[in-house]
Amino acid sequence: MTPMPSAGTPSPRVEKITVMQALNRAMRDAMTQDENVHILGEDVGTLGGVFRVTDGLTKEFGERCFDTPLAESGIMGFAIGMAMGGLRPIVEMQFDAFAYPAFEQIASHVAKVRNRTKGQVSLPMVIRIPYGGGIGGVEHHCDSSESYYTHTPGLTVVAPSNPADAYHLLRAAIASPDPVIVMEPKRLYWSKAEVDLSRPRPGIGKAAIVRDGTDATIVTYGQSVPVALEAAEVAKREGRDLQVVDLRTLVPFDDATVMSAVASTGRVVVVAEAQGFSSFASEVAARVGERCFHSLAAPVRRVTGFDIPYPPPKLEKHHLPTVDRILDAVDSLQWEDQ
Amino acid sequence: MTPMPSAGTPSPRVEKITVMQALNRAMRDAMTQDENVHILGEDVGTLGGVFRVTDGLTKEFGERCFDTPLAESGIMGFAIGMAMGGLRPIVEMQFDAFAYPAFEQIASHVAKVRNRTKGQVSLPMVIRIPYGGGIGGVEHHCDSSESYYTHTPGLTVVAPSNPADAYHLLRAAIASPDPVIVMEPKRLYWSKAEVDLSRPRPGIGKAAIVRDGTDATIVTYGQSVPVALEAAEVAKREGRDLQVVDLRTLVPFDDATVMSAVASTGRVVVVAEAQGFSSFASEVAARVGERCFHSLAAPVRRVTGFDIPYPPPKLEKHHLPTVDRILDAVDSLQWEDQ
Amino acid sequence: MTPRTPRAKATSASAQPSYDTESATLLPTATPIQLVDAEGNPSTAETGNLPLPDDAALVRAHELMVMGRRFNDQAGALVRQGRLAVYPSSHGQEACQVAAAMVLGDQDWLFPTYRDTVAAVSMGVDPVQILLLLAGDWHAGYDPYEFRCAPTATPLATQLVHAAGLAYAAKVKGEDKVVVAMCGDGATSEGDFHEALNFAAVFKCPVIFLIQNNEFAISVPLSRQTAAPSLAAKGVGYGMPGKRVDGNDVAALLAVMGEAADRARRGDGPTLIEAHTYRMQAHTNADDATRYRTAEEVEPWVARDPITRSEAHLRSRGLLDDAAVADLKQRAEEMAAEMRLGIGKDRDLDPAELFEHVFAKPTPQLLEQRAQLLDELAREEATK
Amino acid sequence: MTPRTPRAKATSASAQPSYDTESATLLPTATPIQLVDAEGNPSTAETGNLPLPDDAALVRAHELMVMGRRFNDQAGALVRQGRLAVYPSSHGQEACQVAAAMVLGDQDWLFPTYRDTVAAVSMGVDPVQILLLLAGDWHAGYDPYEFRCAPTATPLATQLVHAAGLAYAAKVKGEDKVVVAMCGDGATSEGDFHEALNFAAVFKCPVIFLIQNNEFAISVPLSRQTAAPSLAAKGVGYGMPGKRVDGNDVAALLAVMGEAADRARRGDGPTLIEAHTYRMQAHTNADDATRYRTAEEVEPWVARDPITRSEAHLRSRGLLDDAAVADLKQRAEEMAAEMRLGIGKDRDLDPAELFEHVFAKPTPQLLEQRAQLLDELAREEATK
Ligand SMILES: Cc1ncc(C[n+]2csc(CCOP(=O)(O)OP(=O)(O)O)c2C)c(N)n1
Ligand SMILES: Cc1ncc(C[n+]2csc(CCOP(=O)(O)OP(=O)(O)O)c2C)c(N)n1
Ligand SMILES: [Mg+2]
Ligand SMILES: [Mg+2]
Repeated sequence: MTPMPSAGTPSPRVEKITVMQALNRAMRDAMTQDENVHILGEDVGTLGGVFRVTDGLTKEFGERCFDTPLAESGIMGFAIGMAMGGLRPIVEMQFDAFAYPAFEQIASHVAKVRNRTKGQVSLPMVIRIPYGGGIGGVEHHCDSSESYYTHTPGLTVVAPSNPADAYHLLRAAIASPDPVIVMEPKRLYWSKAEVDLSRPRPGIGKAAIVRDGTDATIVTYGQSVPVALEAAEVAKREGRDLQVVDLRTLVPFDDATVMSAVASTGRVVVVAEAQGFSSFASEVAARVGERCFHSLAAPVRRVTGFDIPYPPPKLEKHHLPTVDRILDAVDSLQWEDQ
Repeated sequence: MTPMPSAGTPSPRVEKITVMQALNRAMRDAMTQDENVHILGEDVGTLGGVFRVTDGLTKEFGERCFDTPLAESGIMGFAIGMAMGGLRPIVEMQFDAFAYPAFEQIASHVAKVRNRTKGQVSLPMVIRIPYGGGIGGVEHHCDSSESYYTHTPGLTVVAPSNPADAYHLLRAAIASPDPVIVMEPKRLYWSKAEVDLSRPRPGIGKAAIVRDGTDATIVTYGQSVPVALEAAEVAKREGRDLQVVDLRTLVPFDDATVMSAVASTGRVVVVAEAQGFSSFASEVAARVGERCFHSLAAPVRRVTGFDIPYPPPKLEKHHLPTVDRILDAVDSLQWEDQ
Repeated sequence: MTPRTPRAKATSASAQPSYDTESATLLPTATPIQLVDAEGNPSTAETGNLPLPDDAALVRAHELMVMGRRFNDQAGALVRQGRLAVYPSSHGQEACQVAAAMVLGDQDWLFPTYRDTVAAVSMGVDPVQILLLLAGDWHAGYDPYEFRCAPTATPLATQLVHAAGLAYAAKVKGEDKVVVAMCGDGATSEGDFHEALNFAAVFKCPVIFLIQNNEFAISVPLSRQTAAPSLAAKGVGYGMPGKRVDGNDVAALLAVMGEAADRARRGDGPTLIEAHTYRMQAHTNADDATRYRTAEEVEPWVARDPITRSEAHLRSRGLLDDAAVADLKQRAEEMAAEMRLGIGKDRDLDPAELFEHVFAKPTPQLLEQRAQLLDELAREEATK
Repeated sequence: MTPRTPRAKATSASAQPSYDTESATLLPTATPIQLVDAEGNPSTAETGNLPLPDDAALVRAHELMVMGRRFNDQAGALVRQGRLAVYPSSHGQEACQVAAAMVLGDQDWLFPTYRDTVAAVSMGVDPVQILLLLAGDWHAGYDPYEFRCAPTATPLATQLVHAAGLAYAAKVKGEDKVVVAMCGDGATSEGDFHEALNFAAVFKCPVIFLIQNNEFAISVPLSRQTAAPSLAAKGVGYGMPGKRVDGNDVAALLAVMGEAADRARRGDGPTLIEAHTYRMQAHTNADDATRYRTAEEVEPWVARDPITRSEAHLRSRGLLDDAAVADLKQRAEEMAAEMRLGIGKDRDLDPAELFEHVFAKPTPQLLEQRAQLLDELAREEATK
């Protein structure tokens, strides 16, 4: 562990960067260290991606960061072949809903190749998917598609919520011998934090308690984390002390951290943007109910998107989990039984 | 309601048919009544489908039951256009995993067209998907893919477990103004029952209590229903009285029936073949936990497939929910607290 | 409806499609068909033996292009004013879009993409309604049945299959309907492009596939999209004729599209048309084209502008004069004013509508969720 | 590895692929290339100006075909005995499959489908191991790296893209590697076929796409699959040469495939080859071909059998005699005996392995689930 810089004298390594820059840096560092790391996708080259996450990488690494024909199934299948051939491809899907054409390649191959071949063929590849809403995007640009992937055995799924995690989880994803889906919090691409990227972080599979609290636990991930933290801030003023768990990784799920957090408060709200029905949030609620049944003082509540197609920009504010909606859920946790 | 035939003199309408025959009959009857009903898919024509579900329909209706080029996304998109053009297409996907190439058409169009157009364009189409395992099929032929669809807002999803429901749910699906996914219980295609198809059945959205019981409730659907019923039979001999709910429809979910069933027993096991993580079964467990919290005497248990790619034939018996595994789950429902 | 007989069983090895002929005849011409050159004069290039469309059609096309250009400009301005979130301009591609709409009759359908709003407007779609998507009000702002115009498609190439399916429905119902399905050069790489063309050809659907090859898919140039000698050359792989046409020559477009529409109406099946044009502006306002192309690259295409060309042509033939131009300009300004007014107007959006159209009848779950939202809004209102 | 320079920006309208030439040169011959006719004589049909492969190659190909036929027969028998769940026979297609393997060298890779087990066996894959999938033991029974043979693919056309990707990896790593990617006529309709060919052509990947056109996709005849003049004609749409070859003439296949392999090795990119053959048996044993074709339809193809033809040819040229035939038969019987033995043998399958390979390291959840299963099994064992 790097020693903590002493207060008042910020380490020169501490810098203020955005999630986008952190992701970019992760790829750049990985590409510098390992010439087998290649990036492919639509507009990832000269343009640097429609969100500029791959900005400058083609300039620095040439065809190792390359534009493909416009065909997501092709991109995914091509990356599978590249990985079989000894490279470590990073695939960028331009938007969540535009990964759907690649669904067969993901579900029937990416997720299964290691298992089909008894571990003889591994697929070290990364699939980056900008997910979620709140950016005023029109239809097909704001889906929260993580549940399709978390339901598919063989896929590791991470969802960073801040620059440091974005950097480290993407580095870990690139280093993984297995395919990893990185759900990138689109709305947070431009959000900044002070980070020291040289300091290690918990790896894939570790949740983080990002706020301590004793009254109830909010379990969330990705771009819902700041909303949950804000809700906790408001609740504090209203006299309730909320704990916030940032899952960081959806698969494999960190049961240990979540269950001990829940046990400590006995009340739980799960927050996610995706439509709630049959979702990853359902899984969290079901697991908590199954494993912490006797610690629970109230039913697990879910604050998720409604079970509707993602709304048009002018109405999306009604769909997304808000501070108020989270607080309503917290209010409903049967405090009268205390 | 048709009056019940008096005991001993079976009505001439009662007949013993298989699930497959029931599905075939539903399409035949619908095609006879409405010339806009067309069937398309791979090998559905002359061959009658690899499972023979469309047997004889091309002979009877000519090109209204027709073979397409081998391209699932094409089939799905073509059916969308057909529906927009005033037909009522029924799509057969040959096996569960072979519907994945059509995923974008399903998620971005089938599920969304009505909503996108404020109801101005409706898509009365049916997507038939033989799902599930237990038939000794090799990889990609045994997936339980329902959770991908139940998570997608805009899709109605039904899952019959017996010939009568197969007939009536498929008829209802064809009659629906909205797209309906019919998860056909592959393993039960050849299973027979005495039915009177002229007797109405509960429609889409209605669960059925297929066995009464007071000790615990098994919530299940599709090809897990017979396994659950068998488990209940065995439990009976062991002194426990299990209620079995056959959901019949996964979306829209019949909260009323399920929650009142659960309230009556206070103990629940959810059974499904699909891998359990982030699945439809998670939703059922989460909902029950949320809505029946104070009626529950024990945590909701799930008996599902493991979180692994569907196993090879010789090992599938270890993966699928069995009577023993259901009984183990029932045993774990904290009876000591009674 | 004529009853259809079951298809014949495959009878013998000779049931194979005939390999021996055709291939070459399905290939496009070596250069794009052009009837009017960039200066507005009769073309001396490849004409595909096609006659010039009649005067009325050319004048009408010109009018629609001028309106289309004004539509593009106004939509761009609305973006700059923050009234629209985004706009994919078809500036420079108006000839393709106008021709696509003009060859269609009262029964016929158009399947446009996000960039084909000018085609949709040329079909009669209300200019304000079509922008509601981009204004953020709702997804599709118009009734597709009213205008026989499918919602503008965003997921690339998916709409091509729908178009084939709708054409098939028309065919089996015995309706006289032709469908134009539009896509860009980039979209030709998608699997759905392939599947759509194949289905259309196998079932001889009355559909015309119009590729607007504007040389870019966002930042990606055509050379990264395909190594094919032309996009139109893809037709032969489906057994359908491929045509190359100058995408900035509305006369040629009308002629080539018209020929394809006749073919479709005769029951002879689909045609693939590649119109070679250029995306004069960035992909959308959100895009920064300077990152991947220079002003010098764009420059030569200014001189090939479809409207300048058409105006020169019509004037030289006495089909357009200053008065007509002024009148047209006036009408275009009126439309632009309506757009400003329509889009600028505050529209009441009902949050409850989020739950209204997911299914024909809202599910119990959606009713609960709607009640939750309405309750929240009521409480919010109360605390105001 | 040579460092690669960033790709040049698209420079001008002239950066378009050249539309004017090529198309015709990429088209296949009007009839399939044939070097040896059905009677085993030098062909008088289209030869594509290709010379006959050398004697050793022809003899080797014959041997592999005979072994392949025996493999097919034995696998069929194992199905009838209930030892295999299912077997998609390539009886009659042995020439294609053997040629696919034979043009590959020690570095090269094969991407086969479920029907291409004979190709895989010709690559050296153990005949028993390749059947483990169909015996129900595990999904892929052999190590793909050991034999440079990808797992046989079931989801149609998906493997073609993998093949292109692996070829690309070889190219950027500077490895001398050629890849053969196989599919059937039906699979050409899938979007992935299109995307694979396009990627391969754009990136000039050293890959050969071999379509075995056996006229059927389960029950669906080729005429329902495409309206194209030939499947090979699809090549032009990607800018790659398309070749038609008699799929029952192993000499022609070796020549055409060899030429494509040379082209790939030279760095000139992919080739599309359509081998016209016939599926002599049902799709699999589970299929009932009498539902969709008559014995009379199959009949003419018996006379075109690739092995009979090859034997006649080799005998007429003194390259094969009775002794060699008997020796070969003997070796084939030995292989068949090994297959019976290997597949007949009880193999211990470990249920715990279900959890072993989902990830490199089992997740906590999988460890829990494994523990549950092992506990169940232990309790079961205890109550026995
Ligand atoms: C399936 C899918 N993938 C990616 C996108 C994102 N995207 C929108 S437009 C575009 C480029 C399309 O290029 P082209 O087809 O040439 O049409 P143009 O924009 O030039 O009119 C891309 C990649 C999308 N809309 N759909
Ligand atoms: C994506 C997908 N869809 C459907 C199937 C089911 N299926 C297996 S083989 C087959 C026919 C394939 O025909 P063809 O490509 O001609 O190969 P052949 O079997 O004749 O060798 C079908 C439809 C599949 N395996 N994968
Ligand atoms: Mg373009
Ligand atoms: Mg075939």
